[in-house]
Amino acid sequence: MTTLADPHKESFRLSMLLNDTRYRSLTFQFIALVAIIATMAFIGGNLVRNLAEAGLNISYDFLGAQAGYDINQRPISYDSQDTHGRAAMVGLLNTLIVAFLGCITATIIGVVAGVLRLSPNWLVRKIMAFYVEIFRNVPVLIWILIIFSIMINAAPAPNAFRGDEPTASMWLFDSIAVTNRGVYLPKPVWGAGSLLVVGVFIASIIGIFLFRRYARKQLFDHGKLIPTFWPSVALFFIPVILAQLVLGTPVSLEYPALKGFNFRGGITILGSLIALWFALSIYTGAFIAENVRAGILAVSKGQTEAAGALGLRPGRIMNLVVLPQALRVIIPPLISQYLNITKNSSLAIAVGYMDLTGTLGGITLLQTGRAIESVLLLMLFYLIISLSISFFMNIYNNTMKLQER
Amino acid sequence: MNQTSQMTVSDEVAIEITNMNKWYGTFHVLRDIDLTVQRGERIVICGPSGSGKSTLIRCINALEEHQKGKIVVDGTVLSSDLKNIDKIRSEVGMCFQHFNLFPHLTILENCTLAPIWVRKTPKKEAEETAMHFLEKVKIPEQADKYPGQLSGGQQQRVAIARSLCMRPRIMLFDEPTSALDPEMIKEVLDTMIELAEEGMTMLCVTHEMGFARQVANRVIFMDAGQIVEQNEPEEFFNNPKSERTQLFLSQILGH
Amino acid sequence: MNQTSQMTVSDEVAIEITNMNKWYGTFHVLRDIDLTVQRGERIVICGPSGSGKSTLIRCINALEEHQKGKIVVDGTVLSSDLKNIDKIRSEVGMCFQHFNLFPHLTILENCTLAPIWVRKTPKKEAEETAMHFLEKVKIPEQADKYPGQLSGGQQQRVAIARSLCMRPRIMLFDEPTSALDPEMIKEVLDTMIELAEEGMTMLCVTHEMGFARQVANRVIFMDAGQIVEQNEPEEFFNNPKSERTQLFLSQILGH
Amino acid sequence: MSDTHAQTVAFVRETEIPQSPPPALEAGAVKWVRENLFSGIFNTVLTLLALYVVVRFAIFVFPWFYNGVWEASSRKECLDILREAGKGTGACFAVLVDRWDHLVFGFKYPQDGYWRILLAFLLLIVAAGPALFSSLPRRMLLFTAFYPFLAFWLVWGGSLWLPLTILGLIIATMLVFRLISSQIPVNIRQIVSGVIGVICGAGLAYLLFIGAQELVFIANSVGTEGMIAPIAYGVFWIMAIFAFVFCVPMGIFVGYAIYNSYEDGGLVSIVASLLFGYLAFVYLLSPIWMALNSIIPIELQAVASRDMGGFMLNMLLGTICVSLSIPLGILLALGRQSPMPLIKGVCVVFIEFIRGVPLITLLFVANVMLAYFLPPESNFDLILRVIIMITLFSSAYIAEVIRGGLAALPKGQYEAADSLGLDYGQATRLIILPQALKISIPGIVNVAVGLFKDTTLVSIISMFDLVGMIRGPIQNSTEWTSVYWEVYGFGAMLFFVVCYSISQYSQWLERQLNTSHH
Amino acid sequence: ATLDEVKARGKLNCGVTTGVPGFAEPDASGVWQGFDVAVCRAVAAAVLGDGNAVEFVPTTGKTRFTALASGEIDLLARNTTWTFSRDVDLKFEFIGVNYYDGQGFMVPKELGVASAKDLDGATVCIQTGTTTELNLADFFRANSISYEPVPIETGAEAVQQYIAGACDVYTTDASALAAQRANFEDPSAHVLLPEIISKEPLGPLVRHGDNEWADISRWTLNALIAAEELGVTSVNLEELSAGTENPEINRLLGTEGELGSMLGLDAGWAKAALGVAGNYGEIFEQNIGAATPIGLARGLNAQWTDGGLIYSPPFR
Ligand SMILES: Nc1ncnc2c1ncn2[C@@H]1O[C@H](COP(=O)(O)OP(=O)(O)OP(=O)(O)O)[C@@H](O)[C@H]1O
Ligand SMILES: Nc1ncnc2c1ncn2[C@@H]1O[C@H](COP(=O)(O)OP(=O)(O)OP(=O)(O)O)[C@@H](O)[C@H]1O
Ligand SMILES: NC(=O)CC[C@H](N)C(=O)O
Ligand SMILES: [Mg+2]
Ligand SMILES: [Mg+2]
Repeated sequence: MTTLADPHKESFRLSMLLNDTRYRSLTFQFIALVAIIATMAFIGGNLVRNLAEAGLNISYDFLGAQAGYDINQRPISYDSQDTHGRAAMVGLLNTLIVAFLGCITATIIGVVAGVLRLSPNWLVRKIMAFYVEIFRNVPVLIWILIIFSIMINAAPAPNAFRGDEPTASMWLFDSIAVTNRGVYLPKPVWGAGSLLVVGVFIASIIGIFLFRRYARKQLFDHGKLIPTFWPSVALFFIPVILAQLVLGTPVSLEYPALKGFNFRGGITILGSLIALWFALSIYTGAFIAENVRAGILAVSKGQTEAAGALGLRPGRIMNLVVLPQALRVIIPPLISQYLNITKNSSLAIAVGYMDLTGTLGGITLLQTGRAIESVLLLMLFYLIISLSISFFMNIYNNTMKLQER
Repeated sequence: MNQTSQMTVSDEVAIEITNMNKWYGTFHVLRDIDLTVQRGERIVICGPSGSGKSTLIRCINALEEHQKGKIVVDGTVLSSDLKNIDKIRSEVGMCFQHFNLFPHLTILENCTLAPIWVRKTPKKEAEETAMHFLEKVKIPEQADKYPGQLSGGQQQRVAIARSLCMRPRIMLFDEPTSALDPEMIKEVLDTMIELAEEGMTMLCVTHEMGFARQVANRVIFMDAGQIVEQNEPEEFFNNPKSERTQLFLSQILGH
Repeated sequence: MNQTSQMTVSDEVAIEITNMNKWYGTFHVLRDIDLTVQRGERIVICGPSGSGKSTLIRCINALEEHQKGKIVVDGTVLSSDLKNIDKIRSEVGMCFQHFNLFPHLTILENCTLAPIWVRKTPKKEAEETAMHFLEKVKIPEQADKYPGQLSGGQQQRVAIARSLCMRPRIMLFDEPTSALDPEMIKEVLDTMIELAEEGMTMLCVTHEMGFARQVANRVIFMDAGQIVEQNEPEEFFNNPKSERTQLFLSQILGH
Repeated sequence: MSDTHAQTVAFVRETEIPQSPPPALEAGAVKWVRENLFSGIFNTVLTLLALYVVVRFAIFVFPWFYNGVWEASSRKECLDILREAGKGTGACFAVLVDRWDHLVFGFKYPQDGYWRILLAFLLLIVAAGPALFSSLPRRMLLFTAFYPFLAFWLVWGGSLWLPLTILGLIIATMLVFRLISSQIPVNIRQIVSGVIGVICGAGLAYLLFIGAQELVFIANSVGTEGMIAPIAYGVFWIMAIFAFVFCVPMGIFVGYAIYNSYEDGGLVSIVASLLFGYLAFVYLLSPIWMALNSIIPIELQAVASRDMGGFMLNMLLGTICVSLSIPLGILLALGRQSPMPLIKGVCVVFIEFIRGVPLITLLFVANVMLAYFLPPESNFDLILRVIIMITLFSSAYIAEVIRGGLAALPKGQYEAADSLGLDYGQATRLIILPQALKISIPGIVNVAVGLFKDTTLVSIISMFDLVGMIRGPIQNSTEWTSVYWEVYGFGAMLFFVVCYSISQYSQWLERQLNTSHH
Repeated sequence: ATLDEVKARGKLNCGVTTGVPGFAEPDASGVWQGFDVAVCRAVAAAVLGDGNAVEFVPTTGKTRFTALASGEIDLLARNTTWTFSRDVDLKFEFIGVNYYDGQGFMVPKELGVASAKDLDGATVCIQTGTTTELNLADFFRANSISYEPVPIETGAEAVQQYIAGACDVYTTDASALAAQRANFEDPSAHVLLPEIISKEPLGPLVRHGDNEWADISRWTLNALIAAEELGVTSVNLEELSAGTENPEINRLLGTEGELGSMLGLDAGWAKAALGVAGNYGEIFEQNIGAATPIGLARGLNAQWTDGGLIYSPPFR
């Protein structure tokens, strides 16, 4: 055969930039690059010009300036003399707190509601369907506002606990006060020897784990099935209580008490946190319930039947066969619901919970007038949170993938 | 072959179904079923689609509730008493059309799950048994793979091994080969024949007439929820009595 | 039959492939392919699975890029120039194993789409042409249905008609019958034979040896990315030269 | 009978056993109650618990609801009426009656124009019909295309001629496209292409030149002090040099490309029609509609965007943003699928960025930042800026849905289109998108519902949508201060009705897709 | 320039609160009423000749400055305190003071609090992003007592929480406290504490950089004030604008001199502004004065001639 010229050695023509597959995509990308640069020039130019006209500049120096305002929930020490930067950190932590709490309770609510939606009990099924539809189809902002209004108007003010004939009383032997400003819980006070009690407690937690492993080993090695639930419960409480008694109650509780205007002492959970937390959980819980339901339904009936035919009891079927499979289906959408909780927590602003949007994107922005800087920083923070959550989600998904041919 | 198998049939009764009826809602699926299976007997059930074959099989295993009549398996009366159901289920193994292996567990774990949690067999022992049966179905080397990594025929053989690990005295098969490609059908049938030769009591819903001829003691033909005809395979195939049976056989063998 | 067909082969070259090589990543799929197809010639390509038959066909149509060597279709060099690619594609029709009809368009729309948008034929004219070819493949009455409503054989015939509507000078077929049920295979083969009789240049990947015998001018056997043997059908089937060909034929005809 | 089997194996049934009804326990209400409510201890407990909750809830809510006062002019009056009637609790629904208009239409929309909104809403259902129900005649799509113009006129008012003229100019632009792409002979097209190529090439070169200057200006004003500034300074300078160096070559190249496309007419007709459209909108739009309007005035009272409020504002934002974000989402999805790394990268970054931040921060951007990004003299009102941001927001989510639809298409469809000689644009438009979009509709509808709910967030940047109206003027007013449940409940109900119906529709659609996939 | 934009638009965009009774609040038919609103209307009348040619843009503490800075509004009249940083750092231009105020505290009477110093441990409702928020922190810090802030977006919500008892104290400008208390079901159950902890000169403001526009706004406000001093009221406006003996009145009302054209407006600009709702005193009495439910006394906001601080530079 005669060797023909390699077709790729044609001389370059301008039309090849358009019509030749090898250059075409480069050309398009080049044009896209130029378009991007042009857009940036346009936006940037406007920005610079507008700022100059308004006599403003872009600077993050304000983060080091004194904030001057107080924040009512401070996971780290903070007062009005601290900087705006520290105020933003407080806000960030508050965001993480409400998001974290929200994720936990939303999961619990969602799983319970999702499982109950599949219950053989007609009434329960309908109630759960009602819950899910009502909450899914009304904006979360309205729920936050409604629940906050309920908090404020239905719960008694601290005032109501006062006087000779108070109209409200504390719960659980005067240890918990539920008011429209928040919930006040007893706080542990670490007296002398409390380290020991804590030690005992940690030891008993470890004990529970060891006990459960032992029980499983017994089953696997000797075929003996040891009940674990009640022993675990006992292990959780008894050693600590014993230690308390023996050591003369080194860990005492500080009860909240009405002093002056408010309950003092104990742990305070702000009303705004509760409202936001509760609203986010119950709203997102409705979505999670649907995911859970879909996940369980995704495990085919044949799996349950096969397990049943092998003689497994319903509880075991759930634990050993259905749940492990359903989880693979449930977890990816669950993580996006966690992302949604985190993002929706920015609605804290509607109830005055001082999260990131309330501090950095709210008061700091207003007091310093650094709108562009604050909003950009705000978005950056949320982006980092979201991206890290999705990063872990991807890792999880990859490890959990079912083995296929 | 037929002869040898027949010899293993003992006089003990393995399953006794008397006047059993079942409804789905108002739909009468099973009507006045009477059936006695001796220990060691191998029964093939056939019949047109929707005739209630699967339902019958599943009733024996308490996967479905029956509403009238009596089912006695290995001396245990099947009632809604959970204890009895458990007892029966651990006596009776079942193979499904779609295998229903647990995709999140390895083959070995699939096989040891029930022995460990139901029979409370120590894990080690359970694994040994499992390997024994996996060898029997000729796939011990797949023990650590996941079901998704096996072919259909291999999966069905694992499903059989999984049932056998519970050391059942009776095996139920519901169209175990109908979801398989032709070359895989043979693998599975071979396994079943081997099982049959060892004297296992078997009830098998299948349309594999070759299999029926080779191993069955009795072929049962069902239609519209009733047992229409039953007979020894030779008689059944060569000399069907009922018109419906004739029609059915002409269709099925005409292929 | 073979005689008449051979007469239509002209001296013009329809496709000329010289020293063509293709890699998928580092995997060398096609090696030093040399092939010249005269206008009017009908070539059947066969070979074991994975030997690169589909890839060869798809290279001719520029669905895959080749990395070395030269392909000339109807005088147009297949380079990375889009103009040439467009030209070649409008000369060359292609039928896929899975038909790949557009499910959201009616049969008629499937057939008129390319003429209208690529050839800029007025709609009316395009529809007339389409009906003409639909009649040719004997399903004019299905024109207003959707592909999902047709049987596999009908779908494949529509796919052929769809290609023909672009009035290609060369047709490529990639296992057009292998996804079909036996009774439908005949429908499609008949259509292809008819096409062959009209003198269309055809390259066809198929294992239908009856078809090859009846219409092919030349049978090409590929293995491991190379053309191992090519010959006239009679010669090829009765007197294969290479050992690999013999082995392959024994398997395929043994069926 | 049973033991006969063992001995005489053969058995033939001669008679048909009749169908009989199931035993009484197995049918009717008794069975239902037993199976569904009391099928075990656990279930019985659950049932009783659920009943308790339901009853408690009813006892709590029912009197409140039943005693509701519908006519009063303030909360005080409401309470007085309740007290006089001796009823303990009772809702004060009078607020809904009193502020009905505000809740639904906002407090600035002219009262005699409410019919316009209602009409626009009814027509919306008609217009959305063919997109949502594939069984409706395709010809209705014509109305769908016309609807935006009609709705714009109905809602914003002004002269009917304005939207009509816009529509006319759009059609004219499309005609120009048609004309150049296929109707005129090639040699004339060659001349046209040349002229347009020169114009566009020169224009582009000039724009890039200005852009380069702009970038130098930005770089200089960023300065080199601080930590990040020097980097930004360098980047802007590099971009400026890039733009400067390539302004002429790019101009020449684009001009050439336009000229070069005269044969098939693709590029030149797009550019020419865009050019025509631009010029027509700048120079012809207002003279034409004003002239038409002075001849036959058809006018409705004009209403400014600012004056939209209440639930209507939520509906407006929802529909406008979703419809605008679908085309954008399609482009993003296609871009994300693109084999070109730069284009893919831009789309990925955009989508992931938008999906990573809360909508509220984007609304802050609309509120406090967007004005800085636009030319000083441009005057976008808040609604427009909010629409832009919400559209960007939802387009990212819609892009992900559509990407799923694209991924679900078999590769064979792309190949078949290729082998027929369709180019990328044709294949995408005619083959890929129609199928991908159809699969994506349920997903898009879900995004739309979510977005519609999220439109309430605009209340946080002090717009008076339904929630803003409640939190602002109504609860602020002397008469209705501290009225909560009635208004929030009403708001929740409005949203529930709309969202629930839409999501039921989408579930129906999903079932349809699952069963009838051809 | 802003003036041209406003004229071209035919409407003045004026930022007001989302609702403080007496200062700015839409009534049941959606028409904005109030003391701050009157300033907007006066400026609109001066520029466009029509006191109704105003687009009221409700703003929260949070959105007000960005709305002004971004050009969404031309004038912000929203009981905003004139402070150094707002004037200098945020680049705004306060055009005067229309109400001299100070931050006060409101508590329910039943708490029996007599002084702000007794508020140790109290929960305080406070509007975010205001000067009062910063003053509050300073005040409690200076007196070394503790408190718990409840930050709230709008006045209305603050009031709701205060009434429900979610906070013990509500603090903001004393004028707003009085205004909002007037709305309560039982105003007498709440007291204002004697301490006024800050100076809050409230005034309208415009953007930096457009001095012409600032002048127009500033002198419109001054015209309202000067009119009261000179005895020009809505009753005698027509009569006086026919010409008077007093040259300053004549200059104000445009029958003498060129003040209008110096501003780039008609000669009758001030007359138009006064024609909307009368002079400063009339506006005060109509909206927040002793005869209204809000019932504020003139106090510091009396004319300088009556011992107050309200003082307009001469029209000359
Ligand atoms: N869960 C159910 N509810 C209602 N009807 C059912 C249910 N399961 C099965 N049926 C009906 O009962 C009848 C018998 O079903 P069954 O599955 O036992 O038939 P089969 O003989 O196994 O048929 P096939 O050969 O198709 O598997 C059928 O008509 C079927 O439609
Ligand atoms: N996109 C691809 N990437 C990598 N390898 C590929 C790709 N497509 C095909 N191959 C490999 O190239 C080889 C040739 O494939 P090709 O489809 O051409 O074979 P074939 O002869 O058509 O086989 P069959 O009869 O199964 O269709 C095969 O080994 C296949 O695995
Ligand atoms: N209450 C307010 O909204 C205004 C508070 C205060 N006068 C300020 O300007 O910040
Ligand atoms: Mg069956
Ligand atoms: Mg192939």
